[in-house]
Amino acid sequence: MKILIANRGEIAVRVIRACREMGIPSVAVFSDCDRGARHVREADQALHIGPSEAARSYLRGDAIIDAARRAGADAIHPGYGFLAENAAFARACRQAGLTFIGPSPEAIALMGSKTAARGVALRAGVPVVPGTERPFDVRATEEEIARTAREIGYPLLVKAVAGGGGKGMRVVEDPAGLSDAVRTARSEAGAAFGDTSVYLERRLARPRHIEVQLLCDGMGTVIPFVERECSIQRRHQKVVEESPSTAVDPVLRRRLAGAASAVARDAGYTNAGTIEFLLDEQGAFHFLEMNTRLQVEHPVTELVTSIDLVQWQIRIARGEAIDIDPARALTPHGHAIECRIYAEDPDQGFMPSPGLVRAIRPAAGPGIRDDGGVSAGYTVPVYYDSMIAKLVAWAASREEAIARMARALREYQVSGIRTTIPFFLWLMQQPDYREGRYDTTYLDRLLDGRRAAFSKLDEGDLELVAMAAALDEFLRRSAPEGPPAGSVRSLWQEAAWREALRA
Amino acid sequence: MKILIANRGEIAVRVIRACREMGIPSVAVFSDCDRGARHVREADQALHIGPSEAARSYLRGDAIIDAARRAGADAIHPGYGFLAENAAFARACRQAGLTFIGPSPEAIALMGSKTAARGVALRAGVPVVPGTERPFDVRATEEEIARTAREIGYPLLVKAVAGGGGKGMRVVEDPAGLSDAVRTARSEAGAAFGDTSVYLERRLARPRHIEVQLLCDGMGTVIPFVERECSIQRRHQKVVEESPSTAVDPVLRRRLAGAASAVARDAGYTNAGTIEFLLDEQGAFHFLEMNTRLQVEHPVTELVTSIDLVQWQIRIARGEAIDIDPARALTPHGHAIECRIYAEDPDQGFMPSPGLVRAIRPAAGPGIRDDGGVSAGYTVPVYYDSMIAKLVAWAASREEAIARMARALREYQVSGIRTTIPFFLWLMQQPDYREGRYDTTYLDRLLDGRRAAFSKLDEGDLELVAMAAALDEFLRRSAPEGPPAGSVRSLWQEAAWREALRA
Amino acid sequence: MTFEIDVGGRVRAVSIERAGPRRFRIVVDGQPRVVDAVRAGEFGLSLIVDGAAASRDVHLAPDSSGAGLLAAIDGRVVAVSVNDRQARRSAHEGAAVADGAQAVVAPMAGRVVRVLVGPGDEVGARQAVIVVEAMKMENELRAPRAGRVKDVTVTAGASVEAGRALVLLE
Amino acid sequence: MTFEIDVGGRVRAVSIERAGPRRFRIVVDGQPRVVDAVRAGEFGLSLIVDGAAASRDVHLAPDSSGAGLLAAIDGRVVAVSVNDRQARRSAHEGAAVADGAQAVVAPMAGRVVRVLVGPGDEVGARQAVIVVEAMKMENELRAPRAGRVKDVTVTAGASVEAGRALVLLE
Repeated sequence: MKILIANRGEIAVRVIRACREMGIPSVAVFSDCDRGARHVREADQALHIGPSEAARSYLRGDAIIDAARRAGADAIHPGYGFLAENAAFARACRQAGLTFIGPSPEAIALMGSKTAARGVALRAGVPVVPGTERPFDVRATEEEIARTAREIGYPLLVKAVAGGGGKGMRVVEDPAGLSDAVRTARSEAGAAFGDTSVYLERRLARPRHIEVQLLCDGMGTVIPFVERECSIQRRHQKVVEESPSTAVDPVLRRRLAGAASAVARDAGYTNAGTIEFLLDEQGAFHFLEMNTRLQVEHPVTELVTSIDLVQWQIRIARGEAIDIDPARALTPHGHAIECRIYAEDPDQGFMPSPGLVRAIRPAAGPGIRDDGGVSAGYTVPVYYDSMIAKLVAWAASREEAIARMARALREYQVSGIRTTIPFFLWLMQQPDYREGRYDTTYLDRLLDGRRAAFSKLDEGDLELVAMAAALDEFLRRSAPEGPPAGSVRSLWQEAAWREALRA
Repeated sequence: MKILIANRGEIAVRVIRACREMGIPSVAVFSDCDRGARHVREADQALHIGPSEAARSYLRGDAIIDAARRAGADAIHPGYGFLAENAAFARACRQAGLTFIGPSPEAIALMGSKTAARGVALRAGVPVVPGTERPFDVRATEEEIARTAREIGYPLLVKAVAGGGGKGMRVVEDPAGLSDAVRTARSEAGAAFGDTSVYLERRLARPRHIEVQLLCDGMGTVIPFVERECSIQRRHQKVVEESPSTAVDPVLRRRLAGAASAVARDAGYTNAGTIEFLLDEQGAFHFLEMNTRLQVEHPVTELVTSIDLVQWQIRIARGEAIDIDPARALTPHGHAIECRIYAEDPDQGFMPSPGLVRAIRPAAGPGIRDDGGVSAGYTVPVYYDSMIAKLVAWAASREEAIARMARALREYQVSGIRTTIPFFLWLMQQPDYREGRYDTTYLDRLLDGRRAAFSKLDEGDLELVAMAAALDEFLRRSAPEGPPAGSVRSLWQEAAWREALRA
Repeated sequence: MTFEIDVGGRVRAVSIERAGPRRFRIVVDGQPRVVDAVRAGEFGLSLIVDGAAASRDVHLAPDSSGAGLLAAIDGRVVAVSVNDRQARRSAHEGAAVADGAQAVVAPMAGRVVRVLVGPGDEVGARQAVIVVEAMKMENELRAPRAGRVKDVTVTAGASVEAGRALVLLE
Repeated sequence: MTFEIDVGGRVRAVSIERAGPRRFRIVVDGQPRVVDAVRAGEFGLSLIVDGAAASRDVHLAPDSSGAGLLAAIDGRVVAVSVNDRQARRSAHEGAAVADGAQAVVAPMAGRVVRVLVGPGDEVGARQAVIVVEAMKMENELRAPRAGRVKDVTVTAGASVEAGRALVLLE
């Protein structure tokens, strides 16, 4: 087997590591701006597939399949995002004789339609969030939509059938906002997914987002895992995930696992997938959707179950039967928390902060796992998701995991660009977070109207920074003269000069 | 509580991390050459204690106790090495009103004498390696020693009573070599430990070194842990450790645990300690000695039991009762392997390779723990042990842990100095190591007479290195002119120039 | 040598005098300190401040615009500038002064998703005026101060380069 | 441009010609290659070799003597030198050429533990001649070639600096 990874960044590095540990050659693909990216350097082979814009590179299924052919790869791992949930791409892989490391194109297509997926859940006897079961016809009248909305009740959500990641989704508080919301959701969905279909769903007041990881092989074995808690979201984007959830006890865990397995079986699902649920304030859960791929947050599951999900994806894809003790998958061993480190400036409304990473020294030591995607000298581009690393802390208890995460965040050094590290340091100190009292609306409520910087420096810290900045300049000025100028410069002279600068 | 760490390098960083996770302020001490060391930078406070020579800094108990007073610390963690097993230092801490995070001075003194420790083991009903029970009187005649040697049988070992780390130890193959060996062992022991006492011990043919970690609180609770296998030694120095051992089954594990606990109880031992055993070819174990401190290799135990030994050391020292499920401590969860990364050149007989670490990028990702002690810009000094990091891999099985370790070693980048990484990469491929077929003589036998480099590059690799070196020079020559020379140089100009160099 | 250091919204006068191989007498706003300092790595400075022997690491590196400095201490980050070099938070402020008017500029290359204001509109400080998509995210750019919109230079759908003025205020 | 690269005990002639922004035509000992190369970090070079599209990272940095270069590839390390710069494995060889004679020099500061040979002794290549303790370890220094001991400049117990000639051969 030789695997081409149709992705970039940390997830490509993650898959390359799994390949190397399994003795499988790996092939990277890259766009113009990613020539020097870490996944390119760590893979055994690397092929250019197009310009920086994702639509012309990482989203080009034909270019990727062609790269697989040229490299002699016989399997493709899609990672997450990009083409990971694209049924047409999975089908094209199959037609090209390539193993797609994921579910069948049929399962992707079925579960990729939110309304079809809701139908599968209902058939499997799993409760769904109340809403319409079919998408509205494009010719549906405003009156027709409004009537359905009244039946469901306000507040509600207008959601794109093909949606994901909060795109093509609108909250409607009362009837007055309905037709506007339908129109903008349709237009956003059309632009993003090429499909303007929308449906309505009741908006639960303060739900928790709980999801169940599954591994399903080709022989009918379905293994559900201990839940992940992903309610810490900013504008519908997960930023912190953990396992287990403070809101789930063993009885509820078994019920969630049973429901998730039933949906997967009904969908004829294979490989890794995740069933997302909303848990309402009364403790009842509702099927939300299925993600037909590896999730960003898979490491927290790996840490509390000691099962390597990526290696199992590969084994399942090459036809092996799952050989996992179901009790081990469903029994949390300690507690794991993941912080998604983004190249964003939390003190400026989480504005993207691309640019040159001058130095990076991830946290390490006991209980720390760093799944990083960039190295020093790499320029974080503006073209893709801004996540540069996932920092994961494991400890025997949630309280210790939070303490460990805070220690690691403090230790993590990134020079040159802003990151969300100061925000996470702040979050780890919030009483409600520490107590596990939160839902999907928690973070947005907490951030709403907040103006203070997350990087809180007291007077002593500021004085220290002032001294350091002055010393830096002082040492620079008192350093010996610069290295000899000229077109031919020797490494040794330069090195000697740099050392002299070391004060 | 405020803890001063009377140590340096990775173990000081390890203890600082534990302190930070527990909310305890930490104090570092440093010698001249360690001003810029990582442990100094990561601690909350740092005090200079003397010149670079260990005897004038890290071994100066008085200077360290004085530093604790000045910093307002009320406890001292000794790490391993230096003063960790020095009863007089532990006593001086007690007299100064400082909590010594380790056993009592009495327990250190008792178990620090190899012959006294053998006596404790025998009283506890634990078999010891056959040998003399008392040290020889300095006036013992050659005839007297030779008679005892005949009773024990050859080959045998002459060992310093105060010895450790292979110092003051001599192998004697036959009677002819005895008096020479006694003389050199005495002189080496006198120089190293200030004590010329020696005793004799039978030399087991091909033993495995198996050790049992213990935690003992002040209330009489003794918790034995799953064994560590430390037979991969070069000249009596451990270089790779793992847990569990391939030579130990659950029945033997319980017997080892019982024996280790009995010795610790008999010695009135508290805090963390380790009982070392030799396991002979017949499967019988013999008490070897007790290490009255935290071991270098403690992370492998932490990884297979999920128990943080350093945090427990601190809790026990502040009077807490151990609250650990004994079954959890004694049941290995997966497999862990540690490689000690030394600043040594394996291709030149493991010659020390001190110097400037220009860049370091430890391995990371799933199942990898890096306990590092140095950062980029630090000069590894000639004065101390040359270990710069401990790389630890965990996986569900030993085979997967080896594969993961090999992946991580390949990923680990250290620029500027030589390290033992290429040696470990080679070792991970040796059939006997992979099969778990080894004993304490394995590595020395394997290395004996070996001349080939561990960094095995084939013709393709060499050609690649040649191309890279030529390209490096080519790019340097075609780079724009150097930064403006002059006494006042701006960071911005320099940065721009460096970027231009990026090709 | 004396430096003016702008950090945390205040300029501090910092004077430095060498007192030994790695010892410095530093006066910050009249407050004297003795500091033991060494460089640690390419961007790190390790400081041990006399008295309490407090050990702190500060990392100083140019920010992504190359024009500002970012200082990191214990996981937190703050912009800092030395002497006159404008402590502008690079392009991130989304604002640049230009003869009395102020512009909301694109902090990075991206695509204009929505324009929220038109010429003549009154806007409050920090009011969102335009939405630009980059790195898969929609980013609301806000007015740096209250004022009136003078001009909007782009329309929804336009691709913009970093630094382009999008909305002019007066 | 052509370079003489000494690596793995053999000097290779490597000529390079730029073929594009990051493409190079490289001939190694007459064998032509097209290589896509970029710098990656301070010491890294990322190479993608045409044909198989093999991606390899090579890290090149001065060794601890500052006089040699170390190349790291996939966790393995080898000394390499460009053009005439002597591919000496820095002080680690424990040997330096000096007008016909050869000296075993101390690779680092340390203390002489044992002297194993005396003037006039015949020694074989790689025979241990002296033991120096450093970094808590005893290190046997070996003769770089067979020959006769001309002089021993130190006695057991002596402290020596790095680079000091300890045993002279002729």
